[in-house]
Amino acid sequence: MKIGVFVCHCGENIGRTVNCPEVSKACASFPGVVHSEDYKYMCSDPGQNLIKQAIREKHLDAVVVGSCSPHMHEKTFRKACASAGINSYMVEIANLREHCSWIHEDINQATKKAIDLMRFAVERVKFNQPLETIKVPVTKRSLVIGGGISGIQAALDIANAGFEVVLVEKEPSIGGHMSQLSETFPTLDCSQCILTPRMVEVYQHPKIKLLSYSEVEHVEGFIGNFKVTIRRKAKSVKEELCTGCGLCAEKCPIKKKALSEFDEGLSNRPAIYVPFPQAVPNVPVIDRSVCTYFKTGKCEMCKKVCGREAIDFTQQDTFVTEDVGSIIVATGYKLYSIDKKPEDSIYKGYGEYGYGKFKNVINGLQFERIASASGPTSGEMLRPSDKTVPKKIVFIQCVGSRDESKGFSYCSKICCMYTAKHAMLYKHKVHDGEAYVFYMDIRSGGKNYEEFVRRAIEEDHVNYIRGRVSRIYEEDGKLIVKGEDTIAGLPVVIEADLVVLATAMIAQQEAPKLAQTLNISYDKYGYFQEAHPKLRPVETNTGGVFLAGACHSPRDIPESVAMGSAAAAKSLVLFGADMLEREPIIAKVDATTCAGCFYCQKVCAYNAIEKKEIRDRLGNLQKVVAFVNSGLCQGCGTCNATCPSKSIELIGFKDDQIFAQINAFAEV
Amino acid sequence: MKLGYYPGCSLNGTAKEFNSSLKEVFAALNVDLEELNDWSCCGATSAHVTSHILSVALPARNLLIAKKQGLNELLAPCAACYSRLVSSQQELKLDEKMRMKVEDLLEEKVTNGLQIINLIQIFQKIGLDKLKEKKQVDISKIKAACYYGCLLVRPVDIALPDDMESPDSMEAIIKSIGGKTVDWNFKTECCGAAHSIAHTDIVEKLCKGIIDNAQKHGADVIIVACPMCHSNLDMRQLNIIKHYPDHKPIPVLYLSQLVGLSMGIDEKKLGLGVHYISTKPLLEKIKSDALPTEVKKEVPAPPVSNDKIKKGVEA
Amino acid sequence: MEEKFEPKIAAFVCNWCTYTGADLAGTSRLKQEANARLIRVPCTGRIDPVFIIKAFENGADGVLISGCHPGDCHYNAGNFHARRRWILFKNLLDFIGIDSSRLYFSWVSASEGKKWVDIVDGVIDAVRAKGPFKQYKKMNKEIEIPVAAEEGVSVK
Amino acid sequence: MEELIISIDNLKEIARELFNNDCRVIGTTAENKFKVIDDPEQLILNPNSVPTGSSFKEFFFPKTEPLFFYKQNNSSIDLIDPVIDKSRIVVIGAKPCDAAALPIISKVFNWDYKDDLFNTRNDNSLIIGMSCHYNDEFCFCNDVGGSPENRKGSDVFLKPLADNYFKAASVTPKGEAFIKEYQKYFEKDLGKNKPLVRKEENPNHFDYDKVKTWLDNNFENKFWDTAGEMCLGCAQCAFVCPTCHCFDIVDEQNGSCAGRRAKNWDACQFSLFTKHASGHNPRDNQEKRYRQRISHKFKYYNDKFDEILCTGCGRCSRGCPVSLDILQIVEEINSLSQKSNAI
Amino acid sequence: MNELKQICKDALSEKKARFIIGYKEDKNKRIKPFIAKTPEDAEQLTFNHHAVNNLAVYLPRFKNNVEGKIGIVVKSCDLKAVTALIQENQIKRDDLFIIGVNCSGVVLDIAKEFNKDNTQIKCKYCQAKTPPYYDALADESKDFEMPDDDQAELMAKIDKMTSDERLEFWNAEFEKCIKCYACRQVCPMCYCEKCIVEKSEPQWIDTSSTARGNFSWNIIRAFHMAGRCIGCHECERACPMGIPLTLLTRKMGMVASSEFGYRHGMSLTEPTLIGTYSTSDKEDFIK
Repeated sequence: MKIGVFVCHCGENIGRTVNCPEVSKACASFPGVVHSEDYKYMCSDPGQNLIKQAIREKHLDAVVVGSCSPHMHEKTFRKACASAGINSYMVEIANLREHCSWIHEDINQATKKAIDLMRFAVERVKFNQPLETIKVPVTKRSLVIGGGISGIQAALDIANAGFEVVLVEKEPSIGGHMSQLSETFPTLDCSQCILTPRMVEVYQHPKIKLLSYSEVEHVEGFIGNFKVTIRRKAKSVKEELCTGCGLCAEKCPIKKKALSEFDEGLSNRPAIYVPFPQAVPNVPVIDRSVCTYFKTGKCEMCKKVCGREAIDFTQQDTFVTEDVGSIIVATGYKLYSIDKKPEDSIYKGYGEYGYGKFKNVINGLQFERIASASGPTSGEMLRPSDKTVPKKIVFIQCVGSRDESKGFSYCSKICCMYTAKHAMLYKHKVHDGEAYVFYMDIRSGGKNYEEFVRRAIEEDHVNYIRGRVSRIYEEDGKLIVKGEDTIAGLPVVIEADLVVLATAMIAQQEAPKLAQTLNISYDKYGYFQEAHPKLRPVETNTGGVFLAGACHSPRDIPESVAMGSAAAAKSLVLFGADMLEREPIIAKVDATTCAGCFYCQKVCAYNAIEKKEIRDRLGNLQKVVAFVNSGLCQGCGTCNATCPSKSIELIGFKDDQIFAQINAFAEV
Repeated sequence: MKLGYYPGCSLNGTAKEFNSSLKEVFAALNVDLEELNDWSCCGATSAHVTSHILSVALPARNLLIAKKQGLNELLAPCAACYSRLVSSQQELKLDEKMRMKVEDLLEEKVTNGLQIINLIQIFQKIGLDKLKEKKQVDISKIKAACYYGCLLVRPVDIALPDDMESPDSMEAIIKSIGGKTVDWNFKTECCGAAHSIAHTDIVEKLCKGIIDNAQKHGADVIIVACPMCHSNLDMRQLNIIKHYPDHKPIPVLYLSQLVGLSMGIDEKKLGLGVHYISTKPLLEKIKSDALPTEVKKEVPAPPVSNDKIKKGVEA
Repeated sequence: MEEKFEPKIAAFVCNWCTYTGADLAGTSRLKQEANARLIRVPCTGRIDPVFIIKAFENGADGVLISGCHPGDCHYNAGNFHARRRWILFKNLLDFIGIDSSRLYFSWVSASEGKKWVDIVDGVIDAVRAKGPFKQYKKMNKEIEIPVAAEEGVSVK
Repeated sequence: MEELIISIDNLKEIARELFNNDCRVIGTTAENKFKVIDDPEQLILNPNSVPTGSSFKEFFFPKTEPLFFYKQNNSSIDLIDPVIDKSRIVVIGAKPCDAAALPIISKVFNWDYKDDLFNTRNDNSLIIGMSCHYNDEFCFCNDVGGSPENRKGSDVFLKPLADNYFKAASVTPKGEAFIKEYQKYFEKDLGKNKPLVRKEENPNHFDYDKVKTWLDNNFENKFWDTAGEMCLGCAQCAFVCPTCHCFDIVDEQNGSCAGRRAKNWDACQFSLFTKHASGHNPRDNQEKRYRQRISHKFKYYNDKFDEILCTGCGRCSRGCPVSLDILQIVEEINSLSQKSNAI
Repeated sequence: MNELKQICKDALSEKKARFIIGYKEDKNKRIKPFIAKTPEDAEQLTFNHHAVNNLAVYLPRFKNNVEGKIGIVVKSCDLKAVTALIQENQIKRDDLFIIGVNCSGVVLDIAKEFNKDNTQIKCKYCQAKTPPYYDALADESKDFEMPDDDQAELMAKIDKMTSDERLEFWNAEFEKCIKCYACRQVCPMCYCEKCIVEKSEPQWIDTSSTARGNFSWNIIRAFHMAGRCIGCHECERACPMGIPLTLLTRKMGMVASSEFGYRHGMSLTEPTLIGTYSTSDKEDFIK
């Protein structure tokens, strides 16, 4: 191998403390070096020309440049060499400036060190291999999972930029939690009024394919090239025929049997239903678990009344596959179940608050429904047990949130604000009522947020008590709320008519499963993990998969919308080019020596290691070995260090390259 | 069935009737109790607030004795003993450094694998069906308020597997022997145990609250499984009566006593005559032909037995 | 006169944090001793314990390993895997007799140029005080060119 | 020629003198292990002892030795020969099964290429053998042409007598010269010291000729499918064997521009032993490798050099981690050969 | 004894296992590994204090097994190796018919009788006589009081040495090494198709039995066992040069247990030590 060595003075920057001509001379004696020279500014055009000239004249196979940090000019020199016909990965940089001349004073020591650094680079480059940038075609189409406000925003942004979007929503209608809210903080404007136009826009957008009542089943592929299998759950209604007249729901005989999900169980719905009047798409579904026909084989009332013959009891779940280039996950949150026996085994319930036991202990979303004009009480402030107006109401914040003994340590972020809003809405409707709020701290960071809370306290005279509630029990129709006022240092007992718990926002129960489907990571609570907490907040470790909204962490509406737009922007960046270019620094398996222990798979943060069967010509299984999915590998090399037989190597940082450097240490 | 038995100090002192009722009931259920040889303090009294290592080492010593005696299960009827024993066992399992310290102290290797059970668990183990079979006396005429206190269900995760805030395993046992229970709100409210001696006023106030709530929900008797709860609720009623003139006394029984009653075991053997608040009205009610009572406005107050008042005064 | 002993330090550093931190030390002109030679790897997760052995085989008197702080890994968890490996390897070397005065670990972020200088200088001072790694160098004897044989050189 | 005897103390004196003359004296010590003796008092000659764990082959054919060193320059490579130790080697108290190994492996080291490294040491060596009074279930020197009294490979041969005396006789001219050189330590045999009698006879186990014939004809016999089935492929057997002599040649770097080429022990039981660069391995399982081991010892070497590559010392069987017993294997072959004869 | 034979015979005749890897006694009364393929073969199977081998070492040979279950006779210590091999994808649990034996200790020197002075070190601190799981169990145990764990004392002694003394101690031990790789070959966890020491491009560890090559080999072998060694002590038993190899592997096991509370091969569901991490792993040694 013929190696050319170039030593840069960087003006005086290197030259002042490193004797560059001497370094160049020393390098000339290294085995393999056929050309060695020094120059004032290697990165300048004349400097680059020197390199190109030497490559052409001396037929160099590899180049070593002693200059500034590779983080500065590695690309420059690689490009120069490539233009002269050397593969750009046959170039090595020795950091003579940041790691040598700038940090040492003694010229002899610095020169000696510079020679050593050059030797390392020369030895290393002998083992470099020509590599090609990995190019991947991009499918310019996006999948958005979740039709809440965040997903809606992301879908609209991408569609408006001219690219197709597949929007998958597991419920019969898009809209998410925002559609359930009465008013929004800090402006107290009506939630549905601002949301509904967006939902309709999604429905009507020619670039958006809306798949409601559907779930992502399986994902394969990698950035730019995902193949997604989606399960379309049987609605039992032919979507293309239904006009959304609502007659079927009206006539359904089992009006009182099913609890309305939309009203958080505070009202009932029929077996065939649309979740709420403004639903998009306005197509009902049959809840087969309660439908008389599906239970007994008799009834068919809905079918009889439907003039369009849209009811189809035989419908089955179907599967569609979609090719997309990016995936935006916007699956949102759910409220922590504070029932006596929570569904999530990792969390403990708040048995002491009697939720689920006392009808008048409700959660925040239920209060939203009570306060909402479209809710079960048509906006009248009536408590669930006896439909009377509560005269004394207690709000408890941080139910679950910031409580490690219940399994959470994080703050749900929005409860301070919505509790203030709840208290305000209550006071506005029940002027003679008393509202108490038990809080730990008030966290009202945000535009006009603190002012909003002050308004609740000062103008609407909501009583804020700093402290926790120890338990609630019911005596004679009143809820006895026992707590502590930590400022007064006294126990507090309030006989309340209604208690509203600001329960924690938690990740969707299916989040870990979806994360596994998408090969992204999630934290111990089930929230999806971003690629970098500061600099890559909407990206995940898996290229091409982005996050939006409360599936990442508790978020309020403006943040969810901003994140939706950010994720859309990230997708659009991806769609900006036809081919995706990636550094070829990825791991590679030697299948002949791999023993299939799959420790590499265990340490891989990107799920880039797959199993591959090796068969002989007759098709008999020889062995199962590891295989690197080059679309997913990010090139950290942890697998390389973990592999006991070194059957997996990181191209570009192969063992022989690093050993060459270490071996050169003997000459230091 | 053979079972190790760690009575602890209370069952030899203030809670003798707990001890005797328990032995009677288990004899009837064919459970052999083998008392630990040379057992010592469980660490619940002063040790666990003054010396952490002692509070782990003292139970560890007893656990070792049990192991040496070849026992696999150990019954600790006192809730405080139970709590200390399971806590210590857990800590020794998880904290290797502590284990080594304790081993140094005991000059012996600590072994684990012993199952520690409390009164509720042993009944569950025997099987509620078996209790039902043994039932001879109808106790459906009285209503019981099950009081758990703090130690039976704590520390959570390692103690009795029940809801810490709203347990119901005692209710299940009583139901199995045909008893009725009330749904009330003070099952785990503090009885003031830690202040039992020093601040009787606090204890009285707390116990009064517990008793009132039980009575409000129609209870004729409070059932406990902890000597500490018992002494606070039963004995302190004497003073409660003094300070709250309208107080209506209510007998407080150990779960084993009630189970014993249902099995038809002699009242004396069950130690039902040694309560501060007389159990006579209760026993009469069980025997009476009257229909089960709803909450009656005027229940005649059970007279306080004279001998106990004397004792109370002496104490 | 005997020459003053100058230790040779091999430093394995991750590309994203410590190498960049060392760059920052350079950009800030923070002076340091010239005994350390850096070998850049993408991530501390890439560092195989054999690298350390090889460095000693090739005459290192001390080895320094440095990467991103826990939680800051460019590759999410490479440094966590590395840390677990180091705990095991360090204990092994210690048991065999290569104690922590020869092997150093640190977390140096891209912004901790000063910390990097302090660590490098600290390691160099400590190893200088400890003296050359004679025991390991002795092991190389068999594969080194015997002095007595140097005369019979034939050129190929 | 008159018969000579020598006391153990005088043997030690000889050892001391040799040691003082920069000679490598190899003998067995209390650890029952061959080692270079630097203190003659350590020397123990016990005819009743079990053969040492490993043979003394490493002093003639070391586990690793350099062939040359190299140094790389800008455009050339310097090759440097290693220094060969030409000092005299004297082995005291070799059992017949140890001593016999040297002439056997000498044939392979002088077959095509004359191995200087081995020959230099062999030529400069003197082996003092001693008759053996030991045998256990693994010993079978009788069956492979040896015997407890066999003098093959010895230059001087000792027979133990009472009171720590040995009857000494030269076997080769080298031995004769040696005795002459150290004449002063030898005494005339006046018959005072009675010879020590071997307690039991060394039994015979198999008929080598039959075994050889069977091996000649049964390369593909299904016997081989199970013979080495439990073998784990470690090379313990080969490395302790006095006659196994396979080696591997490797280059080893020392720094980036220097290094050495070395000759290291190798063994046919390793899976890589026959692995081709292509990835193909003609002996691709342990059963085939085990067949190779047995065949090399009892057939191929005999075909080529008219020697059995085994002295019956039993070391391989004593140390085998899975208790594979070479004698039992050969005995099985022996009985197979009888069966095939019967047919 | 009959019980084991009966179990194996039944397993083979009822086709619960295709063959059984077990122990038999040879004509010299030595116990050695043996594969019983027929019910008649099972007659030869035996187990006693001399059944030292960890038979799990044979399992990776059958990792692509398709035909039927592989029977294997295991002591509780051997089962840890089986567990570890399952965890490391070298064999499938479904491919195994595990015949556990209650063991009360095995010999150190197979040529001698089992007694207090002839007991494997591992038995001295063995926690379980009965394998934690199995498909069939044969009870072969007898009561035997274990002698003291003298290796632990030696380890404590080494711990107390200065690092230079330790280095000297180990150099003297490693010097004996002849690179026969018996330690590797008998190790059930050393199933790599190409050992790192055989990796020649680049050369990771010198193959020569020089001081340097021996040192590197033994360190890396021990490191590759860290968190993976299940403590069967086969390496030390196989070593023809008598190097106390288990001092190293046991030390690594103790580190895994003290630093991470981890013991390899204890549970099929517990994640492996290497390949996982905890954000709270100790880092007091990192500046």
